[in-house]
Amino acid sequence: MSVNVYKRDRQVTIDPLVTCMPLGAMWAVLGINHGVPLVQGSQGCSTFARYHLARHFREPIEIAVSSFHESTAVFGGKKNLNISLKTLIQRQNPELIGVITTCSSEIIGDDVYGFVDSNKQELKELGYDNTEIIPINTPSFAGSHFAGYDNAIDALIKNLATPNENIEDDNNINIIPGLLNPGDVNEIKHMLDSMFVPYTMLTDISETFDSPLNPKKQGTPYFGKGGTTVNDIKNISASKGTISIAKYAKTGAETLKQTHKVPAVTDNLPPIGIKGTDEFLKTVNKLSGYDIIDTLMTERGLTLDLMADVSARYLAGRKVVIFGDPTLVTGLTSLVIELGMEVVMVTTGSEEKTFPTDIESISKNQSIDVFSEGDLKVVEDYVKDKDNGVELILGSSEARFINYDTGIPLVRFGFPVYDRVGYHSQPIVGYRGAKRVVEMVTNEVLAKYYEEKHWKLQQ
Amino acid sequence: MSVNVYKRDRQVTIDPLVTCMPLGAMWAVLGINHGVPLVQGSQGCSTFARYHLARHFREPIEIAVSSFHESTAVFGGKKNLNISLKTLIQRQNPELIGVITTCSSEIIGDDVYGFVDSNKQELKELGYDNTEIIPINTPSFAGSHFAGYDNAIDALIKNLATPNENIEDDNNINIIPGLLNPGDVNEIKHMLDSMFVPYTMLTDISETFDSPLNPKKQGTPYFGKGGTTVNDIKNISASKGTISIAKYAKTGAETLKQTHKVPAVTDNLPPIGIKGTDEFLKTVNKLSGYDIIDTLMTERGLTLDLMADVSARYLAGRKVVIFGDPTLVTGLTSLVIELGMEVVMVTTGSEEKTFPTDIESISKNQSIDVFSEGDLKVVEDYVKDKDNGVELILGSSEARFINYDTGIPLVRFGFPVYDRVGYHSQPIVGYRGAKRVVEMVTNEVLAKYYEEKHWKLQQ
Amino acid sequence: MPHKLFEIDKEIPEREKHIYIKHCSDEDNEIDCNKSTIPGCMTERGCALAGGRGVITGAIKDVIGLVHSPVGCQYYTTGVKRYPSKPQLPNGKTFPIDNFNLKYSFGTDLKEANVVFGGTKKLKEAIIESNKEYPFASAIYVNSTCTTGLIGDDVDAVCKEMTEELGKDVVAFNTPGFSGVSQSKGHHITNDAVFDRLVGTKEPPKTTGYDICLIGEYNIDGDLWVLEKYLTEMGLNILSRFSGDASHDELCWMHRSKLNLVRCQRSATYIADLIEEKYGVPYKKVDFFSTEYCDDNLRMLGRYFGLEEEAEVVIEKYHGEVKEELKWYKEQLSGKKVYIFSGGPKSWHLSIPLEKELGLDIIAVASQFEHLDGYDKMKARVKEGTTILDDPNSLELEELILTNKPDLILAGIKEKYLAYKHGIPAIQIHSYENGPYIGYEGFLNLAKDIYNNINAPVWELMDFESE
Amino acid sequence: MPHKLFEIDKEIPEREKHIYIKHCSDEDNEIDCNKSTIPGCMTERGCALAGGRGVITGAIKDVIGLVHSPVGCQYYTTGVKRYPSKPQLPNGKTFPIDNFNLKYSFGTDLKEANVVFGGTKKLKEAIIESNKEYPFASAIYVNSTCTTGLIGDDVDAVCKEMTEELGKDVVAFNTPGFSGVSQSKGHHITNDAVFDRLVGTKEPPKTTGYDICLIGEYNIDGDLWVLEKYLTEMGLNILSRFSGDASHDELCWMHRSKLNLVRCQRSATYIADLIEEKYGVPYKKVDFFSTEYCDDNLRMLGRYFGLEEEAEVVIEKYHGEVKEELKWYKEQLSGKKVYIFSGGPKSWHLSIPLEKELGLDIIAVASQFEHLDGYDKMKARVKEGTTILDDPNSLELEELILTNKPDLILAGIKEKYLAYKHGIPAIQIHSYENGPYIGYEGFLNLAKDIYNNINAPVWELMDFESE
Repeated sequence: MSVNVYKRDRQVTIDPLVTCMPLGAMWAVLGINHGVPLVQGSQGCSTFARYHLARHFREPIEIAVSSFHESTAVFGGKKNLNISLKTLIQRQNPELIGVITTCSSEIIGDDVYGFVDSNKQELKELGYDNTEIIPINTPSFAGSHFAGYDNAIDALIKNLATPNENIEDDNNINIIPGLLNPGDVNEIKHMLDSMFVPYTMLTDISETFDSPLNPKKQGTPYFGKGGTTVNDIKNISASKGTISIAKYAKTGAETLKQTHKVPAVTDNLPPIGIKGTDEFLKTVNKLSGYDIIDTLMTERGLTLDLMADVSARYLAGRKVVIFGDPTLVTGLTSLVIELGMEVVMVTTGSEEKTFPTDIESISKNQSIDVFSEGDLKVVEDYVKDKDNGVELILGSSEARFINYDTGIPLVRFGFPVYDRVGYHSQPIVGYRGAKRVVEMVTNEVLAKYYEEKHWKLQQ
Repeated sequence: MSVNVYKRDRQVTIDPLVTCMPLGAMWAVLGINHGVPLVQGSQGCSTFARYHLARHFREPIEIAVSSFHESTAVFGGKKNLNISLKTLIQRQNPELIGVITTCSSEIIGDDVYGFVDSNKQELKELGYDNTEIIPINTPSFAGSHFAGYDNAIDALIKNLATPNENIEDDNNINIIPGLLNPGDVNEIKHMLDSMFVPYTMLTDISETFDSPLNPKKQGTPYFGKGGTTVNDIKNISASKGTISIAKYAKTGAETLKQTHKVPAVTDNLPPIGIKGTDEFLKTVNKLSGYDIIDTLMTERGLTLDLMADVSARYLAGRKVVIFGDPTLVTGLTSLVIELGMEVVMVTTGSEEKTFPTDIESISKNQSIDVFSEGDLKVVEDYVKDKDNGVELILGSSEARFINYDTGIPLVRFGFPVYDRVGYHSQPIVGYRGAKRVVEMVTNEVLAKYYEEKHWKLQQ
Repeated sequence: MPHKLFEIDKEIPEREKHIYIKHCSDEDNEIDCNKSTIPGCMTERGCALAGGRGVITGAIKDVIGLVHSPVGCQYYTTGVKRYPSKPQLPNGKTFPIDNFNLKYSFGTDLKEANVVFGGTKKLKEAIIESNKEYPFASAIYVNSTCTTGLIGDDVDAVCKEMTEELGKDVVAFNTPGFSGVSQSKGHHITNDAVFDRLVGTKEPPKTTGYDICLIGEYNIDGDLWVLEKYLTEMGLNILSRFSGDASHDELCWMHRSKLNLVRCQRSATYIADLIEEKYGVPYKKVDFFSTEYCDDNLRMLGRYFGLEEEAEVVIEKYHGEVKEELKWYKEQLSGKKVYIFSGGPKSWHLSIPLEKELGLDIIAVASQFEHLDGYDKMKARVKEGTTILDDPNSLELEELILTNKPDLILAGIKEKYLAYKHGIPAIQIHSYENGPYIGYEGFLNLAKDIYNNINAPVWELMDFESE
Repeated sequence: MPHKLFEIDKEIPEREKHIYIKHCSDEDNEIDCNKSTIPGCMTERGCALAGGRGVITGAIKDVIGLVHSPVGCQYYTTGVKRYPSKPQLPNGKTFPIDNFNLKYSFGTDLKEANVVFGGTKKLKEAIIESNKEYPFASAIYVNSTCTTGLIGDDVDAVCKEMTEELGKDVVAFNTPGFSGVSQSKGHHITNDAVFDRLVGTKEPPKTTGYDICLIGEYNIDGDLWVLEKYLTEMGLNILSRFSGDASHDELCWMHRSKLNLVRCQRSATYIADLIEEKYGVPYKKVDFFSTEYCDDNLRMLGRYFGLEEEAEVVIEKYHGEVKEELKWYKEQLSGKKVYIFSGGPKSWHLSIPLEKELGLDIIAVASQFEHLDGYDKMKARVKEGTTILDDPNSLELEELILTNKPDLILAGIKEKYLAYKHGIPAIQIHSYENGPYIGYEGFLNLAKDIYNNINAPVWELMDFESE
C-alpha cells in the first residue's frame, strides 16, 4: 500500500542501533587473508570494537591501534602510524594492513595517505615490502559502520585492483557481501559453488570470523582461517561483474565499473526470501552465463514447502517489527511479507536514502511505518504501544530488554547477537537461510501464541 | 561410573514411546524410489500411521491397506492381498510394494509369502511384472517399530540383493540409517559425498519424507522425490561394506555378510557427537579406502569451537534426561557428556538388549539411571521428582506436557516432533548436526536459566 | 448419467457408483456408500478403534482410557485429537489433572506370549495398576482391538469383574479395527456401549426444566465451549455432553435431559435414538455451522423452551459481532472454488453456508464414512454439477485437483499435504486450523483461515521462472 | 636478570622492561608500567572513556549517562558491563525502571556539521530531551570524548548551565579517549569529578555509627550484593556505594561515612584519599576474594567497629557453607598452572588464594593498567620464577601459552577466545562467567568455573587422530 516515513523527533540518541565508521572498516579488513586492521586513533577505538566483535562471534578479533594520547593531539599521528606499521609488519608480517582513521585522526588533520606513502618507502628500505598498506578514511562522525564498510571496500578495490591487461579474461563474479555474518557469506558461496561460478568475495569474513578450533594446526601469531587473498583482489578487474548485496556498500562496485569496466549490480533486493534469492540467482546467471542448477531449485522447493505448511496456518496477519542493518531489514521485510505476515514497522538506525522506497516497493498491500535513523528507543516505544499490536520482533540482541519486559518474542538476526549462540554461523540469506528464518519465526510463534492452547499443537 | 538399570514396575503402559512393528516397515519401504507400503490388515493400521507420519513430516504419506473386515477374519486375507496388489499396480505402477503384515494377518495365519508368490505369477500373466513385491513380517505384538524397520530392511536385502558375480566390484558402501530423519540422512550423505565415497542408502527417506514443493513438476499419482532405487539395492552385493547406524537395524547387514560376504559394521557408536562422528568417518575410511577430507575436519573444528565456547560456561554439570530412539539416545548421551553435562536418566521405550551396556560404555564418570522399556510416564515421574534436579529434557514432542507443566526446557529431536516445525529436516548427526544440538541445548539453557539474570548475557 | 468413473479408476470400475455428479432433481440415484473399500485403492478411511476411542471416548476428561492391544493401537490414539477439556466436574470439584484425556493413555502392550496364551490377565493387572496410579479417575474405559478380538479375550467379563473389584465403572468397548467398513462402526459400537452400560445408571445432582444434552459435540478445538456459551446465555442448562469436555458421570445421566441436541449426526444419532426409545427424551438434530444455521437453531431452541427473547439477545449479540467482518471476507472470497472432504457430515453442514455467507463455489463434496441419509443431505445442499464422492482415495483427490482445479480443499491432514504438493491450499476440517469453527465466531475463524490459505503469498511464488 | 624479552618482542626491545620474572627477594627491580603502549603492538588496553563511563559511572542505577560523541563511543558503552542494579533508592522509593543503567544509554551522535560548528547546542538539546524522556532520573552525567575534547566543546559550562536550568545535577566527565595511557586515566578523572562536583553536596537521610562506604566495588555480576549481605549481617550500614548498584544521591554524601572501604584499589583509591584529606574520613583497603582474605577483612572490620562477635558469626556461617566443597575442588585442581591477566588488581588479589585455597600453580600474572604500587603487591604475592607482565599484548599471550603451557587463563573476552584457539581454557575474570566471584560463595563459584573450564571434555577431543 504505502509506507509512512517518520523521522525521529529527538536530537538525543537513546540506545543507538549503529556504531561509527571504523568498525565497518575493521570488518572489511578482517575479511582479508592475513589482513590486520590498524586503527589510527585512541585505544578505545580498537578495544571497544574488538570487544563487540568478540562477544558476537566468540572468536579472537585482532585489531591493532596506534594508541593516540594527549601528545598526539598536539603533534599529530604520524609517529604513531610509523611505529605501528613497523611493529605490525615486523612482528606479524600480515598480507595487508588497513589503516583506519578515526574522529581524532581526522580532526587533528592527519594526512594518512602521505604518512602511508612515506612509510612504504621506509619499510621498503628496511626490506619489508610484502605487506599492502591501505589507508581507509573513516571519520567516525561522517557516518555509520555501514558507511565505514563501504569506504573500506572501496579503498581496497581502488588500491589493489590492477588493470586487466595482463589478466586473462575470466568468468569471475565479485560479491560485496556487506556486513553479513559468516553463515550468510557461506550460503552465498554455497549458491555460487552449486552453479560452479568462480567468484571473489570482497571481502570474505566467513572463516576469519568463524574459525575452526584445531590447536595443533593453529599457528602464531593468530590469524583467522581463510579470508580473501590480496592476489584475488588484485585480479578482479577482469571479472564478469560485481554484485553488491548491500546498497550501502556499492561504491567499490561503482569504482570497479568506472576504472575497469566491470559491470555492477548494486540495486537489487538482497538474496533474502524467495524473491530476493530468485533475483540474485538470475543476476548471477546473467552475469556469469552459468546455469542455475537443480539442487538450488530443490532448496527453493523445500523452503516453499515449509512456507506453505506454516504461513496461512500459524503466521498470517501477525504483526512484526524489524530493525537492524538496512539490507537485512529490507530482505527480511520481503520474506516476512512472503509469509503472509504484516510488517508494521521497520527501522535501520542509520540514515539510508533509498530505504523507505525500497520498503515501499516490497510492501504490497501493507502499510508500513518506516523510521528513518531510528534508535532502540524508537523500537521500544513502538513495541510497547499496545495499539500497534506487535506480536513479533526481528532484530539483534539489542532488543533483549524489550523482549524481557514485554514477552513479545524476539527472533534474532544480524549483528550483534551475543545472548544466544550459533547465530553468526547460520544463514538468513538464500533459500536455506529463508527456511531457517521461517523455522525460527514459526517456532517462536508456536511457543508464544500456541503453547497456551496446547491442543492446537497436537496436529 | 556406572549405570543403574531399572525395569518398569508396571504391566500397564502409560503413554508409550514406541509404536508397533508395521510403522517401521512402512518407513523403510517409503525410502524406496516409487515404493509403496501395503498394509495387510485393518484400515486403522495404515491410516493411523499415515496420520502420525504426516504430522511429523508435514508431507503426504501414501500407504495402501488391504482393508481387513470381519469376513477377512473368517476367510483369511488372501483375497484382500490379491485385489490390493492388482489395484496398486494397475493404478500406481510402483517400483516396489512392501507387503507389511499386522497382528490381524499374523494371528489369522495369512501366508503372505505364498500369497505373494501366487500373485506374482498371476500379475505376470496379466503383463504386470515391473513391480517388486516384498513380503515383510511385522506382527505388531512381536516388537516395536524399530524391530519392524529391521525386518523390512532385511526383507528388502534378502529379496533384492542379487549375487555379485555379474556386478563389477565397486567401492560402494551401504548405509542402513535406521529411523533417522531426512536431515540426518542428508547429513550422512553430505559426509560421504565430501569424501567422494559412493554409497547406497538402505533405504533413503531423505527426500521422500521431505520433498520440495514444485507443483509444475509434480506428477500423479504422487510419489515423494528420491528414494533408493530397486536397482541400487539389487547391486549392493558387491559393496565394500555395510554400516548399520542403528543397532536395532543390523539384521540386513548381517544377512548381506552371510549371503554375499559384504563386511558389516553394526556395533559402533552412531555418528552423533564428536566421538561418534569420528568413529563413523574412520569406519567409512577403513571400508572404502577414501580419505577423510579437510572440509569435514573444518566442520569438526567449528563444532569444537562452539563446544569450547559454551560447555564450561553455560552447560557444565546441568542435569539432562534423554528419551527416544535407542540409537539417538545413545548418540546424544555421548554428545551431552562431551559437553560436560550430566546425563541423569535415559530411556528408550523399547527393550534393547545392549542399550544399558552401550550407555555404560560412554558414561565416563557419570552415574546414569537407565530405564529399560520405559514409557513417557517414567520420564514424567523422573522429571517431576525434584530430587532428581532435572534441568533439561531431550526428547520428542511426546514430552510437551512435561515441559508445559514443569517449565523445564525440552530440546526436541527424533520422532515425532509435531508441535514445532523444521526439526525433521535438520540433522543431529555428524559434526554439523552436533553443532546444531549444541546450539539448541545452549540456547534453551540461556533462555531458561540465564534470562532471569539477564546481565550475565551481556558478554 | 449422474455417476462418473474417474480416469484413474478405470481399472476399478466399481468406484463409479461412489461418485455422483448432481443432476437436475434426480432423487433416485443412490450413491454407493458405507461399503467395504476396494483393497489397495489408497483409501483415507480408518478403523473402528479410531471411531470409538479416537472420536468419542477420547474426549472425556476424567476417565482412564485403556487400549487392550499391542502397543501401536494405544500409541496411535494417545492425545492426538484436539479435544481440550476443563478440569471442572459436575459435582463442583476439580479433577486433579488438567487435560487428563490429552495427557495420558493406557495400554496393555501385548506381546507374543500374551497373544498365544491370552491377554486377560495382563488386562486385569493393567486396569488395577492404572487405577492405582490415578485413583481419582472416575471410570476406566477399555477398548478391545484386532488382536484382542481375534485371540478371543473376553474383555466384557474382565471389565465386569473389575467394576466390582474397584467399585467404579470399568466399561468394555469392543472395537477391533476390522469391525465394519470404516470408523463409523466404532461410533455405533461406542454409542451402544455407553447406552447399554452407562446411561441411566446415575442421577444428576439437580435438574431443571432447561436441561439439555449436547450429543455428538466433541469440543474440537473448543467448539463445544462456543456452543455452551450461547446456550447457557439463553438460559439453557447443559446437563450432559456426549462427549466433548464431558465427565464420566454426565454420560450416566443423559436420560434426564429434557431435550437432546444431536450435533454430529453421523456419529451420535444412535444414542439419541436409543435414549428417546427407552426414556422418551426427544432429540433435535442441530446445525450450528455458520451464522444462518446458528440463528435458526438457536431460535428453534428458543421456541422449544419458551426462551424466544433470550435466544434473540444471544443471536443479536454474537451474530452482530461478526457480521461486518464476514461481509468483507465474502467480498474477498467470492467465486473461489472449494472441495469439501470431511469425515462425515461437515460436507453437508458447510456447503450452503460457504456459498451463501462466504460466496464460495462448492465444486465437490465427499465423505469418508457417511451413510445414505448423509449423502441425501449432501445432494440436497449442493448445486447442479457438483461432484459428490464417497470414500474417495488419494488418486481420485489428485485427479479432482487437476481436473476441477479447486482453489481450496477442506480435508484432513493426510490430504492436506497432498493438495499442497499440487499447489492447492488446504485446511484441516476434521481438527481445524485456527478454530473453533462452530457458531458465529467459529464461522469467522473459518472464513479467516480460508482467506489466509487462499491468499497465502507462497502460492504466487511457486514458479521460479515467472519472476 | 629479572626482566625478560619475549621472542616475539625482539623488534620492540622496550617491552623487556615490562616483563619481569620474580627472582629471590630483589625488591628493587621496577616494572615499567603505566606508560604509553607501543603503537601497533596489539595491546589489550582501552581508553579513558572506558575507564570512566564503562567502569565507574555506568554502574549507577538512576542517572542518565550521556556520551557527547559520534555515535560509536555511545554505542560501545551501552549496557555492556555486567552491572545489575536494584531499583530501590535510599529514600525508600523505587526507581521506575529496573536496571535503568543497563537498559539505556544517551548520546549526541555528532555528525560532520557538529564537528565543524561545535556540538554544545546539540548537547544542550540532548540533555533537555533526555531529562524530558526520563524526568525521574536523579542526575545526568555527561562524558566528553576524543571528538568533543579536540573540537573544544566546553562541556563543563554546558553542564553547569543545565544544572541550573533543570534543577538537578548535570555533571561533566572529561574523558577523551586519548587521555592518559589506558582506562586508568578515566578512573582518575571520574574519581576527581565525583569528588569535586558531588561529594559533600547532600546529606544522608540518617546516619549511624556503623556507616560505611564501599568504594571501588562495582557489583560485577552481583559481587556487591554478596559483600552487602556479609556487612549488613554483621551490623554495618552501607551508607554509600561507589558505584555498584549506587544511586546518585549516595555519591553526594560519601563524606558522611565513618569508614571507607576501598575494594578496587586501582580505580578508586583516589577518591578515598580525597575524602580523607578533605573530610577526615579514614579508609581501609580491603580484600574479599577468597575465604581467608574474607575472614581477615571481616575480622578487621569487626575490630574497627567493635563488632568482633558479629563478624565471627558471619564468618562461621558463610565460610562454613563452602569449606567442604572448596576442599574437594582443591583436590581436583592441585598443580594446575594458571596465568592471571586482569585489568588491574585482580592479579594480586587472586594469586595467593588460588594457590593456597585451590592448589593452583600461578605461573604468570599480568595487568592492563596497574601502577607501580600494584606491581609491588603482585611481586610480593607470587612465588619465585613467576612471570609478571605489564600491558601484555596478544602476541605475548600466545608466546606465553606456547612456552609456559598454562592449564587455564584468567583474562578478558578478547584474550579468552585467543587462548581457546590454542586449546587453553580461559575464564573471563573482568566480568566473570558464573559469578559473583567475591566472598565465600563467590570464591566457590570461581572454583567451579575453574574446574569446569579445565575439565571440559571438549579439550580431550581436539585431536581427530588420537581417537
